[in-house]
Amino acid sequence: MDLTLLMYLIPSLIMFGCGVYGFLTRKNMIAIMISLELMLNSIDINFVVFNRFLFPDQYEGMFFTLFAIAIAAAETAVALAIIINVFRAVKNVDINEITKLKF
Amino acid sequence: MIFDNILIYFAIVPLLTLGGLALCNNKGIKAIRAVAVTGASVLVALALYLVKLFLDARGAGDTSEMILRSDYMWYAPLNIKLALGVDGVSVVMILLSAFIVLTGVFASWKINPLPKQFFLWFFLLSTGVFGFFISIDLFTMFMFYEVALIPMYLLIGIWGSGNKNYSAMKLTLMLMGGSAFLMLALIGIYFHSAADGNYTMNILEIAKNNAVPQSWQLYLFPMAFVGFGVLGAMFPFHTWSPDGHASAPTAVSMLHAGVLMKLGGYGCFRIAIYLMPYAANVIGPVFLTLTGISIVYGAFSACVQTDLKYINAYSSVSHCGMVLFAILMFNQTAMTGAVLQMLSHGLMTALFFALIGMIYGRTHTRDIREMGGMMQIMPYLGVGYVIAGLASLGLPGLSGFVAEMTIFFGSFEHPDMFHRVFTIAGASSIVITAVYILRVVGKLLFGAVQNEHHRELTDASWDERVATAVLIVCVAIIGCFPNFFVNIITDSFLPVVDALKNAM
Amino acid sequence: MPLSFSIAVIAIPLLMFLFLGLAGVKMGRKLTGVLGVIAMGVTTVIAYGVALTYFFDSSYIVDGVRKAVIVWNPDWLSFAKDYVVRMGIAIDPIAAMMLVVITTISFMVHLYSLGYMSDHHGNPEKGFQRFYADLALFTFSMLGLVVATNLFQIFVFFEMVGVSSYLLIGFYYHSPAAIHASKKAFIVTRLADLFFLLGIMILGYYTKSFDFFGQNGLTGICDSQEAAQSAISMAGGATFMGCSVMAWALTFIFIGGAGKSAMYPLHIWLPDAMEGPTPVSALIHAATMVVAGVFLVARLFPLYVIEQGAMEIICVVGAFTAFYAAAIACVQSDIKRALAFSTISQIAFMMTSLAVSSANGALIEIHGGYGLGYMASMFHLFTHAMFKALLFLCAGAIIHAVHSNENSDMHGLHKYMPITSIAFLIGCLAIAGIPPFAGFWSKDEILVACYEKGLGWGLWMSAVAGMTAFYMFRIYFLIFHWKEHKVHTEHKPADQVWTMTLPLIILSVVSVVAGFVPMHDLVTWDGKELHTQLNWTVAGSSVGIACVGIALAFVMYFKENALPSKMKNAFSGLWEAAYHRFYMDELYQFITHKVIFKAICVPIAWFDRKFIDGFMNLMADATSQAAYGIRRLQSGSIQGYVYLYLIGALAIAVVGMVCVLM
Amino acid sequence: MESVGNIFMYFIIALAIIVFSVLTVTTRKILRSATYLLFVLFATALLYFQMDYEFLGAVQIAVYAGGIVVLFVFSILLTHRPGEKADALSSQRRWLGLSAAVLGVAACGYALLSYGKFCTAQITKDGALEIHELGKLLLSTDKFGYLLPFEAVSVLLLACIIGGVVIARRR
Amino acid sequence: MDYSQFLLMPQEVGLLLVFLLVFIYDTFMPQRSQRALPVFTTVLFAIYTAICFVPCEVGSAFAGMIETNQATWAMKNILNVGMLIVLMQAAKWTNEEFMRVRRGEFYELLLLTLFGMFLMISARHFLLFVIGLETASLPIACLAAFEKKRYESHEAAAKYVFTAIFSSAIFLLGISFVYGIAGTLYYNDIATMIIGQKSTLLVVALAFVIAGVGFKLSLVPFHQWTADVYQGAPTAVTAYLSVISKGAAAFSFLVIMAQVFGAAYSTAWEWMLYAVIILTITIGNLFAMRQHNLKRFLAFSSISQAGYIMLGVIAANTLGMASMMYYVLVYVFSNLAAFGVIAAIERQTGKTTTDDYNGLFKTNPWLSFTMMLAMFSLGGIPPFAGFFSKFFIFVGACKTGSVAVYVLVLIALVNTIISLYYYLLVVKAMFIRQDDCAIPTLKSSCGERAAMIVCALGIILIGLASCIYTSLTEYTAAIANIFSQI
Repeated sequence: MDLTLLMYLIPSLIMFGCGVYGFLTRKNMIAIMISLELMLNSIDINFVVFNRFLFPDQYEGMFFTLFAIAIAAAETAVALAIIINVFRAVKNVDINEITKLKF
Repeated sequence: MIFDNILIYFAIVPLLTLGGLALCNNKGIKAIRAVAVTGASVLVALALYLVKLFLDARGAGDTSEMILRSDYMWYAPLNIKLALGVDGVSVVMILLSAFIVLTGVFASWKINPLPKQFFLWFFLLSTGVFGFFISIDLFTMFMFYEVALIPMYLLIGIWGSGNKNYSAMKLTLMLMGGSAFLMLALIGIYFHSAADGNYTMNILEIAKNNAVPQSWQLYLFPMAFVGFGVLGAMFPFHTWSPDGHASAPTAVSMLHAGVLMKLGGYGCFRIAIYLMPYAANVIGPVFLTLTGISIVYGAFSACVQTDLKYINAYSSVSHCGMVLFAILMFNQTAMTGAVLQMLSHGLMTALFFALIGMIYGRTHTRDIREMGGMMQIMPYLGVGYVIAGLASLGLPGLSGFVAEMTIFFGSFEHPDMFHRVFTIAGASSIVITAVYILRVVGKLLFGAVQNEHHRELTDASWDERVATAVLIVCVAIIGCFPNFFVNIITDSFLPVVDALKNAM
Repeated sequence: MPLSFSIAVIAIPLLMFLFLGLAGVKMGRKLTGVLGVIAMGVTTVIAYGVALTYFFDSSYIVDGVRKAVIVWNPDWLSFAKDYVVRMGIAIDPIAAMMLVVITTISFMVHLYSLGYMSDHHGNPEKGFQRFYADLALFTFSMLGLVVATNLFQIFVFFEMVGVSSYLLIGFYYHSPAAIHASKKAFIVTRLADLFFLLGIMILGYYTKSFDFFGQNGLTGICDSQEAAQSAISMAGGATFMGCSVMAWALTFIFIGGAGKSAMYPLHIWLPDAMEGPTPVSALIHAATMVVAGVFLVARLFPLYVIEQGAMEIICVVGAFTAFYAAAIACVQSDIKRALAFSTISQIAFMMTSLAVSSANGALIEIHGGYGLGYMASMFHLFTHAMFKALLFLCAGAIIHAVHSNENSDMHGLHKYMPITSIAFLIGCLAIAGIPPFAGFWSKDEILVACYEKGLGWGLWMSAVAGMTAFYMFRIYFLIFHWKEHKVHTEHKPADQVWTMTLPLIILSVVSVVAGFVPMHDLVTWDGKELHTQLNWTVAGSSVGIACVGIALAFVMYFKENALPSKMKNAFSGLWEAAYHRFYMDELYQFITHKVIFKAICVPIAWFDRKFIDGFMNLMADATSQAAYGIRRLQSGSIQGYVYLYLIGALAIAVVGMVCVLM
Repeated sequence: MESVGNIFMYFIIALAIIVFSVLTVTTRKILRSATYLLFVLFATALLYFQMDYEFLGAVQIAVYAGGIVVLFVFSILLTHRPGEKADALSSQRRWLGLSAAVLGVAACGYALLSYGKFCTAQITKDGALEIHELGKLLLSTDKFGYLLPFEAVSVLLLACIIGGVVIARRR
Repeated sequence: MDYSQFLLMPQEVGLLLVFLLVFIYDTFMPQRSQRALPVFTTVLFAIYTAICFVPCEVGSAFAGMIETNQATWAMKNILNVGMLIVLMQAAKWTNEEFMRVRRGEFYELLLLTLFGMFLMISARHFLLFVIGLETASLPIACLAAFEKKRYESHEAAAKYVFTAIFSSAIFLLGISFVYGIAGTLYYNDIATMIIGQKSTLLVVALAFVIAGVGFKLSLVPFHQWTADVYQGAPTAVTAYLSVISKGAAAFSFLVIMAQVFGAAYSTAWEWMLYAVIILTITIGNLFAMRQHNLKRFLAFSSISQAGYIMLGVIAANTLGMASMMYYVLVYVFSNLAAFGVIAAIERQTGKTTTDDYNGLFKTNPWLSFTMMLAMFSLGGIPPFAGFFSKFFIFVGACKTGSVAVYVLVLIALVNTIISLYYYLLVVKAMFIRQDDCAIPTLKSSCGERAAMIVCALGIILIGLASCIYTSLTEYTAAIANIFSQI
């Protein structure tokens, strides 16, 4: 049995799908953030496996992942800071609480 | 140097007036009036001088299509130029505009509140109008066209009466809707203006290149025609006109019906027909039908209105329909008639609106059912109204007659039975016009005084007399000496008619 | 007097109009009136001078033909390089004759109005200056019409006289009846003018010329029979619905004339026009403007002669109108209306006369051309103008005296107003065709012409002539006899002031002698002299019929008796119908109000507001509704946003895939 | 032909990723969710190791597991009472989420599957990158050198630090 | 190792210098001189902006990872000008009491986001682009949350940050697919690799790239954060977000679509963008019609404006590119004029709804006048600059010559009528409606006033002075090669 590229892409894709599902269904903002992490992570996997399987001569995918991890960290930090901030304001992290601005 | 051409001053003088007004104190009504009258008078003088220049040039054997031509590159990447030039039609339209602006200033002598702002917008509008007539570059024409449209919103909105918010919005949106189509048409023309890729916005060059493909013409022509037709109150895009006119202040109604609606007719032949003669030949009958309907329909609608301004607005629909109708006949005589009709309608409607404004200013009603016997109370205005009415129904000696006759006789020259039938239908409007004009005159001016309070009202003041007298004299001059104007106008249509013939 | 003086004939009234119109308000009433009368007097003198010069200076006769003279003819409006409308003055026999008629009557009316218009039921008349200005305008327009060098000019002045007529009928603008009448007059004639316009358009389209008389090497359409023939043939035999286009054009032009000349069924405005001041009725609605239609047909006579179809229509319409109006005139109680119907009837005589004059080519040999009817018509036009103006002015004097138009308010006035009575009697005798009064001569020629067309036409018109005598004398007897006048204590009717009486006397004299004007020498269709002699058979019979009519009137109306009411009861249906003018007004009322206004105008206005405008509003509303409808997309929930984001991205991907696959 | 160990490894990693991803988004306790996330991240790191990207795997563990998850845990503890359980999902919400996820995955999956190269590609050559090579590349200005992104990302991190500080500050 | 390559990106470096100076000032200067920080920053930035107008050296650095050319230079200058206006407007606001502790951070974050945008504009490598994108968006979330006392500020920040991260995830997924196809992240290399590609994967990747950048541009359906964030964020931040961020995103979007995916233009993304543009303009307009809060109103208006900007992208030619840059320039002035007025009024009265503006003309003629200019310019009324920009962008789009684009332009034109309607509503409120309790006469700060004057002059003059557009066309003509794949 050969390990083809596809076999790595499928778990990654499922992970992405889970992230999307989580983002759309969770009420807790932190849980949503966690779902986002799943999505970002799955993309990292994509880059890595593409790099490894298809274009092993250069390391662009790998480096991209490297930077993406840094970016993800920064995003998480900012997002969590804002979540805390919102928590201070509304004493809650329920995403349904922050729907005052609409229409 | 751009200032060498006298034409540019038609745009500069209103702008200078704007500047002068801006410097005026808000409260200094005298100064404001002085500046406004000065600006308007200078425009009239310039317009008269332009007529002289034109006649001299033609007299000296200058047979070029446009005189006083000059080009100044503006947007080089798109080959947009500030191209100036006038032919006979533009000259008379400028003359008309100048007179209407002058009388408009007098008609809004006592405008309240915010006289300064009123005149600011008023002159911005004039800038647009004059700019439109002096330029022969599609882009600048369109720009000035829109400059002329938008002040209407504020002029009606702030100084209007009645359901002014609704009317102002409706008017602005409908006219801008028309110009939306127009803009696309212009862009389309631009990108087919030359076969060799040296696109140009200059009307003369486009017409000379004659490179707009026939298939494109068929799309672009209706857009351009409808775009201008909306402003020309073509059925079924005329509904802004009654509401807009009813709500507008006097001078704005005057300027709008008197000049602005003329931009529509002018644009129709100068841009839509001249540049796309093939499509004009093919699609013309469709629009002819619409304009034919406009004529009769407007007249019939006017018969049952009770608001003076509505009557006039519908009458404008009818008369402006005649302008477009004549233009679509594609022969020199009818087109000349169209321009005469523009002149005539411009002056006469301005006169009408001025008088209605003056009457409304006194009675505070425009409902003819609530008024009567005005002739006894304000004979000057009454006589003025009768004269305007007679001009409108085509009394010989006043402008309406010569215009309509030239149109009918010109239209009848068209050998096609379809056009003939429409000519006859259009001609029948002279009877309907008589019906509604006499109905108004009878109800408003004659008969018993309906409201005893009206007996205390005064007749026209001096500024009002100036405004109306100037217009009446103009109407009479055109009516009595039409050939003077015909000679100026008629040769301007040769290129258009030739283009139409060649495209057949 | 050189013919170029005719420019002054036109110019003086115009200047008077402008002067009185602009400055009249500032001037006194006396001054205005006197100025108007003097100006008109001068005009009259010049007009007579011009006419006499034209008629009696032999230099205008070339080869036995009296040539038309174009005095002045500048371009006025160019439709195209070679398609030009001119405005000018041309003198030819009928123009010269009309100058005389118009200026005479107008002068009389100006003079008369000094007295008549000075007060209104005892109060000073408002708008006295306006009245004179309008009179001047009318006189100018009418003169402009008759001296027209081309058809378009006639049309122009047709409109002008229409407007002046409108202004003068509506002179009492506070009276609803007057406003209504003026409006009606204008609109009905306007409708006719529309046809006139169509006629000119068709004619102009083919001939590319409106000129009657040639000038500068061009030929006019009325220069000669050949010129007319070539004009007609310019249509190249084009036909429309089976008739030649020229026949259509001429018929349309006739309809225009019929509108002004109140031919059935366009006559309805004329009786109502009597709401205007009586001098106006005399001038416009009896003597001058109403014959414009006749004048028009006479002017285009060379063309009509060729297009026999149009001529037949005129003939039928004229004959019918003559009878119809006479029948109505027999029962009217309002003297001005009765006179108005009499006018219609008499104009119809002229029309018929014109139309029959081309009846039979065989008669050319006997009477030297088509021209007997033509000449008779013009002759009658001339004499009728005189005596009908006289009758109207008399009626005006009577009305002024008793303040009523109804003959029931008059009766037995002979005792009080002897001069008026005699003048009226002269007028009646003239119109009834009793020799040697003016009407006899002209009417006799008409009847001869009719008999030439056919016995039936002749008998018909003779009968109408008899009716004319009957109804005129009916009016006369009812006003001046019938029974003693009920004297109002405070006000006794009497002959009026000299300004009003003098015109009556002058016109009476004219009515007596006008028949002796050698019209057949002066006014003929081809400018040649026409040799006629009295046809004693016709003359005798027509006088006889007239006498019978007079006798009948005498029996019925001289002394108060029950005969009229018996007759009325015996023929009550007919009487009612005639009294109500055979319900033509009601028919018009129905068409204008119920059909045009209620069934066309109102629905169109409704359609415009609700449908066209409604559609525009609907677009705005729909946009706004759409905006309201989609507001839920912006739910405020982040997850909602993201959901749409994702779906949107996928949808775009689908769009892309579709494009790639295609 | 892959080695059995590799295949075995693959299945463990794939299973862990799938199972824990699902658990992460379905568990109703937030702290567990964070824990499952940690497992997913570890599994991912394992995958990187399997791909011979040891440095990347290390970074994954250090930054994600060591940094981000800790951050999550801190904020969870800050904002939640212990043992707090989320409400059950409404069916509508679940349906929406599921539909979007499935649609998205289906679209991407179809796209990936339809791209022929992916279905067959295998690792053909040794892809390991020496750490000092990596370091050189990271600071290289040549093609496939990453000096500029390296500097740029430092700016990004600085910005996020400033932002995070200013937001999280109490005043 | 040639570090002199950094000199090929002088604007970025200069910006970082400005940032450093501000940072040092903020950190090390004593408390009492802190109040001068706004002035210091503004002046410093003004000097920097002025220096940037000196034409810079053209070329690409770091082996083609970043490129400076006349177009990017011009675009950055446009953004600098906008930034300067924002700084002028915000000066008074940042001296408010609640801003005292984070005044420095405000400026630092603004400058750093601008740096991110510069990276986006100049990047010719997706990694750099992504870093730029993140730098340009994450700090904005923090900025949005600046007004801690206002609840809306928090909600805005939360909404922004979540949607932004989600969007960047989608974008990265797209990039990963691109990488999977092309095996490289350099723009030029990708471009050569995807010639002739007609795979579904590329289309999906394109869709995700459009979504990711479309999020920054607030294209429908990726726009929904816009209104809430604009409304909730402090007005200065909203102003910044609405023009600078959008301008940078638009330019880089055009570069990516043309240079990277040019080969897929007519096969795929022309039509994808086509649909997006129609949706964007229409939905933006429809929503804007119903808004009463002016900031929210401008949010939707800016969405529909973004649709017009995208016409310059779909044109995919140098003329369209120049028109787009010109549009952005005009949009900077117009929108900032509007936000300047809103900010000035909000700062002193806290009022932001249309109804509050009733009768404003009576009490504050100059504010109303500026606002009216802004509205007319946004609505595309001549002789104001907005008319010219609209016209040019339509011309640019129509230059493609395809009938479909003409139809698109027609739809856009019809939409201008709707947009005119709601712009006129604002004008109506100020000029036509009367209100007894209208906003009292206000005194704007020097900075606000200067900003408004600059904006008003810009609105009036930019259209009339043809040299700006002319030089923009020259700049874009110089980089015509990026359209070589179209």
